[in-house]
Amino acid sequence: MAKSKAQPARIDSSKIDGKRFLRFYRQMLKIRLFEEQVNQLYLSAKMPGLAHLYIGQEAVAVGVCEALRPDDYITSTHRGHGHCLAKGASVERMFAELLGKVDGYCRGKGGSMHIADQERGNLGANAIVGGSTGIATGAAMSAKMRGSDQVAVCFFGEGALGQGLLYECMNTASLWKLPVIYLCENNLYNEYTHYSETTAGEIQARPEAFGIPTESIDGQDVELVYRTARRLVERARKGEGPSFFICHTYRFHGHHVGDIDRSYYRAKKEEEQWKGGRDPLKLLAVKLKHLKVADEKLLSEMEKETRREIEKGVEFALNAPYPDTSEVDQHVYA
Amino acid sequence: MAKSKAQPARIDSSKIDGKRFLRFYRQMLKIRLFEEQVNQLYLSAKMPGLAHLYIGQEAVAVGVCEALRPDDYITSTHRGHGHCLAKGASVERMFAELLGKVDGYCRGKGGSMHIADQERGNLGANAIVGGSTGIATGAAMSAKMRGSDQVAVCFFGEGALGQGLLYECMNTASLWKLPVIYLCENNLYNEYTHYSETTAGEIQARPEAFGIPTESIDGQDVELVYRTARRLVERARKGEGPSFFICHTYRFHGHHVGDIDRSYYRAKKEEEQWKGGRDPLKLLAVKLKHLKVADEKLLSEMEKETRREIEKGVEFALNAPYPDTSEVDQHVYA
Amino acid sequence: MKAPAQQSTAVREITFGQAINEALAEEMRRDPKVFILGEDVAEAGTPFKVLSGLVKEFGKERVVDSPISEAAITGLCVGAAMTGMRPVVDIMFGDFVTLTMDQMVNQAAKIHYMSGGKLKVPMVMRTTLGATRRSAAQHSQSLHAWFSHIPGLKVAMPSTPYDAKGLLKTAIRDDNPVIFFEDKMMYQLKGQVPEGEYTIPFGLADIKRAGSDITIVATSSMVQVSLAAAETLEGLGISAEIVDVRTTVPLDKKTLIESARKTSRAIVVDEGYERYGVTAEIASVIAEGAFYYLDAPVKRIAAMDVPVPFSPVLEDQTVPTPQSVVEMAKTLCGKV
Amino acid sequence: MKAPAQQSTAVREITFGQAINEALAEEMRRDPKVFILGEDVAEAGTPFKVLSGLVKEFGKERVVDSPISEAAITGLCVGAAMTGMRPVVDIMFGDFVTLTMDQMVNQAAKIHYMSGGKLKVPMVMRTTLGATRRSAAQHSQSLHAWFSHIPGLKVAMPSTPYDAKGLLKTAIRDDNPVIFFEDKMMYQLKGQVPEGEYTIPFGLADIKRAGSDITIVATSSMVQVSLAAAETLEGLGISAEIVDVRTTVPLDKKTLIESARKTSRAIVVDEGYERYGVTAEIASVIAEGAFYYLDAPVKRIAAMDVPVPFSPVLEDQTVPTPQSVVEMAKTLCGKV
Ligand SMILES: Cc1ncc(C[n+]2csc(CCOP(=O)(O)OP(=O)(O)O)c2C)c(N)n1
Ligand SMILES: Cc1ncc(C[n+]2csc(CCOP(=O)(O)OP(=O)(O)O)c2C)c(N)n1
Ligand SMILES: [Mg+2]
Ligand SMILES: [Mg+2]
Repeated sequence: MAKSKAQPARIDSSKIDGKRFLRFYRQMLKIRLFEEQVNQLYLSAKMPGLAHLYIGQEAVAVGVCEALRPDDYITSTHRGHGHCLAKGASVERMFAELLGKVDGYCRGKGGSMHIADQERGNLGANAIVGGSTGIATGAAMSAKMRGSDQVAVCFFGEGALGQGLLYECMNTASLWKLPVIYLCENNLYNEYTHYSETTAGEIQARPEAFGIPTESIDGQDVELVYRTARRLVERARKGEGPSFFICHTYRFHGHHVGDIDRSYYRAKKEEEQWKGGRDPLKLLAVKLKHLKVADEKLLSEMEKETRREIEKGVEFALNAPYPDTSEVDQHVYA
Repeated sequence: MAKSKAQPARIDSSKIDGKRFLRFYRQMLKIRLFEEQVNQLYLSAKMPGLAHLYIGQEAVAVGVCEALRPDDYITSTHRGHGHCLAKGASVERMFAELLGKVDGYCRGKGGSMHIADQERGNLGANAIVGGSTGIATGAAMSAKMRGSDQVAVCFFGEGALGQGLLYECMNTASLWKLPVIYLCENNLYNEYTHYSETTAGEIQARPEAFGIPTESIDGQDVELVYRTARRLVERARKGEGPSFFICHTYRFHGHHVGDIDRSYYRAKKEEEQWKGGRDPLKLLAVKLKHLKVADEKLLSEMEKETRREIEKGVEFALNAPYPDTSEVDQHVYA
Repeated sequence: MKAPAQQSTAVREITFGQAINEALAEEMRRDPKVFILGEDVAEAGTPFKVLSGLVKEFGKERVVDSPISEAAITGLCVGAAMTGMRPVVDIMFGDFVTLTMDQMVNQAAKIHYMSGGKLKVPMVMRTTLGATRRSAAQHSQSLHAWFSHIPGLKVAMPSTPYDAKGLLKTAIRDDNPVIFFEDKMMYQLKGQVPEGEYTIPFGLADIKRAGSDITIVATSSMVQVSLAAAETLEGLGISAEIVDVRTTVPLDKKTLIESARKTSRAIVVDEGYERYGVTAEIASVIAEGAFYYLDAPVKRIAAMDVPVPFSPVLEDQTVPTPQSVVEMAKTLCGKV
Repeated sequence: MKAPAQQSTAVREITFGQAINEALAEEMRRDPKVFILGEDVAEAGTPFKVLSGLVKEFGKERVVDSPISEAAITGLCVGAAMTGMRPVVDIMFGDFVTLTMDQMVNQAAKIHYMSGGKLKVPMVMRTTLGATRRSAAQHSQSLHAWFSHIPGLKVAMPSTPYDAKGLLKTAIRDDNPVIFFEDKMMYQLKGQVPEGEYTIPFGLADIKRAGSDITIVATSSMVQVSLAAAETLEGLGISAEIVDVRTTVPLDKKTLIESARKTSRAIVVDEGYERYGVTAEIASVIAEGAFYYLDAPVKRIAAMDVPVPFSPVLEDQTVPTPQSVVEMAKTLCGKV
């Protein structure tokens, strides 16, 4: 069992080619701009309800999903747009879902917290904290039973460490060597409470107690996330069982779009420090230039393109029709 | 944090006086004979329903409860008669409860799996595996809030390690330094399944991951159980927080009184080995004689006395009246 | 009794428990995607011995012993069902469904709808109900009303070995989450069951006995209680029609209402707690649908609204009995 | 409106949320045993801001922020209640009660009975219900029917700021586990509330508006919906009596039945799912109790039996509205 308590992930010297790095950037940028647009939709009162922005955490979703095959499974959370896009979802259909339109991934029935995209192995976001740990573990069990070599990644925030279901699932996954990766994005906060007030002991000791190898790394470094994910995915695919993967990260915005006054639970200065020196997108841009994979011009072209994609997506969604009212009692039963 | 992974418990050289040893013996004997009588009641079809016998595990309940004050709390399980007696319950009222009589601890409403004895701090047995972990932790929280220095002991079998609630509770107890001791009696079986088939990793690593100091000892040695319990109780009483206490033990009988053919899940030979060399009562008798606290004569006198107490108890219960049928809808609401 | 969808010829007398076992075995043979997950389901064949022998035929990979983790095993089945399997999760006592409600209700029941019809969850939860086993308050409940309340779930409640086999096979083939309630006191009940393949469609009530004076609608073992009552009533000159709903969801309102319209009197019998229970829904469906035909209010007989007591003298009072059904029917028919 | 048990003089207009806050503050001042446990209840004062300021007055020892562990915090409150405290557990969205069912139903509800009356569990679970907040299927449910089904639990469903304060104070003083449902869409609703001490007894329905043509029995915010409907109906010459049950357990059957006997027509309105929901029990109580007085079947209006959809055009269809109540009342009164 490969324990790695708090040590940096093992260095993986295999080369990552330039194209892959550019993909990282494009995908992370897409999430960033998508989420900024979501915030705009909220501020302009065009979006029903609320949404939980993924801005600041982009390297996690992208680093992990780039290490997956299209037919691998993921499950996601209330803060799920990033995972969904990283697994390959279309911007148009996502915006349409957020606006409750029939062209959305769920025909407008799911909304921000329930986007599922079966063709790309996305088994759905989940508005119950920890609620998808059973689903991801079950998908892994199913993959094993069917003899496919699919892997399941279960994304959750550190708040889900409070849910007993996670421990029940880790126990079974470890016993039965299921190909599941528990991916804990520790962004420091459970809603409006610092995780240190809700989390006793050491996080990584928890999965390790169930015999599950655990990695704990900087989640702002997409390359490190990707390399680590690749190793864990490989492991799972080979039938060596589950792993637990902690990415240390930060959400730059509020818990949800309406969470504007945050000073009572976290300092402005802390936010500025993360946004300044720990922005995964900026860090990657520096690296791309350093590696000479991209120059300023290429980056700004990518940004322009992505912005167009996002604008086109919103446009599409704004113009899309609502579901017919007769759909209300369709899809209750299959 | 005092970790003690798999090491023998710290040696406690403080003297235990002879009287205390004799009490251990008397209490353990009482449980043994009580349970044998319960089996008889079942075999002679005098007891409604089933019961889960504690025979073989007596040193755990007695060692722990002897380290408690009368106002300290315990919660118990489906295999709860031993805990209840060790905490001071009367044989008469227990038998009466098992027979569904009005003089029972619960007026016949609870039965074997729900005996509670408020005056002695027994908050009740529980027929939901792991179901009382919240109650015990809450009692500890209450003690802390009320500024009493009471301690709560939560008894459960190793099967309860499968219940997520336990992990949620350990997390809060550790965070808030609650005076609760999680007492895991590992008797090797969850019903008809060996615990190694249901339990991944190392048991003691689980509480330790939540920052909870853990002891793991031979549960057949009542002195060792007592000494360890005293230390953990002391710790809790002083406000130093929760602990986890694993006692390795064995149930000599079936999962319940009707579980006669056990060969498909455990070997006769294993049973014989435990009954022969690891019977807590026999082990204590040897020690008593070795320490010259008792001789054969005293032991057999104690046995005779205890037998009388048990017989008197059954007699009482058999003659006791059933509750009046009008009680059926009383006590639904306080 | 209505003819089953598909009939086979050889009929033997087997127990309710054997019928369940047979349905599972047949479905597991037919479809390699079907598997069983639960506590002590393999060698032990559950504490009720209902699954005896299955592990021998299908192996430990398809009859899987689990840790004591009701929430997780339910969740695992949801995930497995979403990804191509057809799991049957075994929840030993119906009282333990309390631990699975989030997975069943917030997940399994809603996934098809929330995904706009793309994902589906073809799973079965088998669990038990029923009191008088002297098992006290945490091992005797009948909590089917909760599941019946939740859109997206289906709920089956067989009353005979024949129905048990046919309904369970339908449950396993259904593309939705189905909760299948077995009265633990019925496992030894014997009845005629065809050897081979047949299924019973959901949403079809079954008139277990025709009658003209009063309609008695019942679920699960309360159908047996009502049939016993009907015998007695016949001796008193009251002809009772016994309608078995078989599935509370979907509910065959038409058959219930027609029967009540015909007899002009109705009693609903169920072993869940009475208050806000299954009898309330069925009684109000009948009261509305047969309003202009009823000669008396629809009456409900259910478990007493108390936690199930241990003491036999108390417990026996809490459940409907043939006698209580007879008394109520006599009153309604003006024969007191 | 019936006079409250104890009346104080100064009356102001405050919101439903403020009334809840005030009740908690008054009870915490009165009784040091009362404390609050929940997620983000302290500085954040919950996402609905209902508890704002309480931590300032009572400190973090009595307004306790917890991990995201609904089962554990409920269990802790059960244990604390059994040992001398009077906890109030905060379950943010009513959908999350799925995680607490074992602790509430197998433990809290049964402990008093199982112990033969010796132990008791004086705790309150405050949680929310109600849709149309565009929060989709896992944040919009109204699951009060489940708790109402379980003997040993009481269930309060206030419909106004005045009732919220008075009923919550009663809940906290009750020696039993009480589930207190607050419609999250009502937190901003304003109403007259006395400044000081008063309580409202459980099990007493309140006639929120007297009428003679039809009885409309409602719960929680559906009382407001029904009052709005009554305004419209008045314009149509239909005089509706609005009966607020206030507590589904205990249920004031007498008041409901009397009203229905008087008007001879009844509608029951509730925001839970319709099937096997609260409207079924109340309708069948009325159908039975007023059988010989009713001119039409008792009708039910509840949430549509679908998981709550996100899209506003769909969601708005799933809940009862003043318009749907008006239409039903017109039909029943023969004014279509
Ligand atoms: C079971 C459950 N309890 C409470 C909530 C309310 N809630 C939504 S998000 C959240 C905090 C989650 O924190 P974390 O898991 O760290 O995810 P993050 O928001 O930081 O991405 C809470 C308490 C919920 N959705 N589900
Ligand atoms: C939540 C729950 N699931 C299942 C059961 C059925 N059951 C009763 S005892 C038991 C095994 C318990 O094993 P363990 O905790 O080791 O206690 P032991 O019987 O060995 O004392 C099981 C599965 C139950 N009572 N509660
Ligand atoms: Mg977080
Ligand atoms: Mg055990």
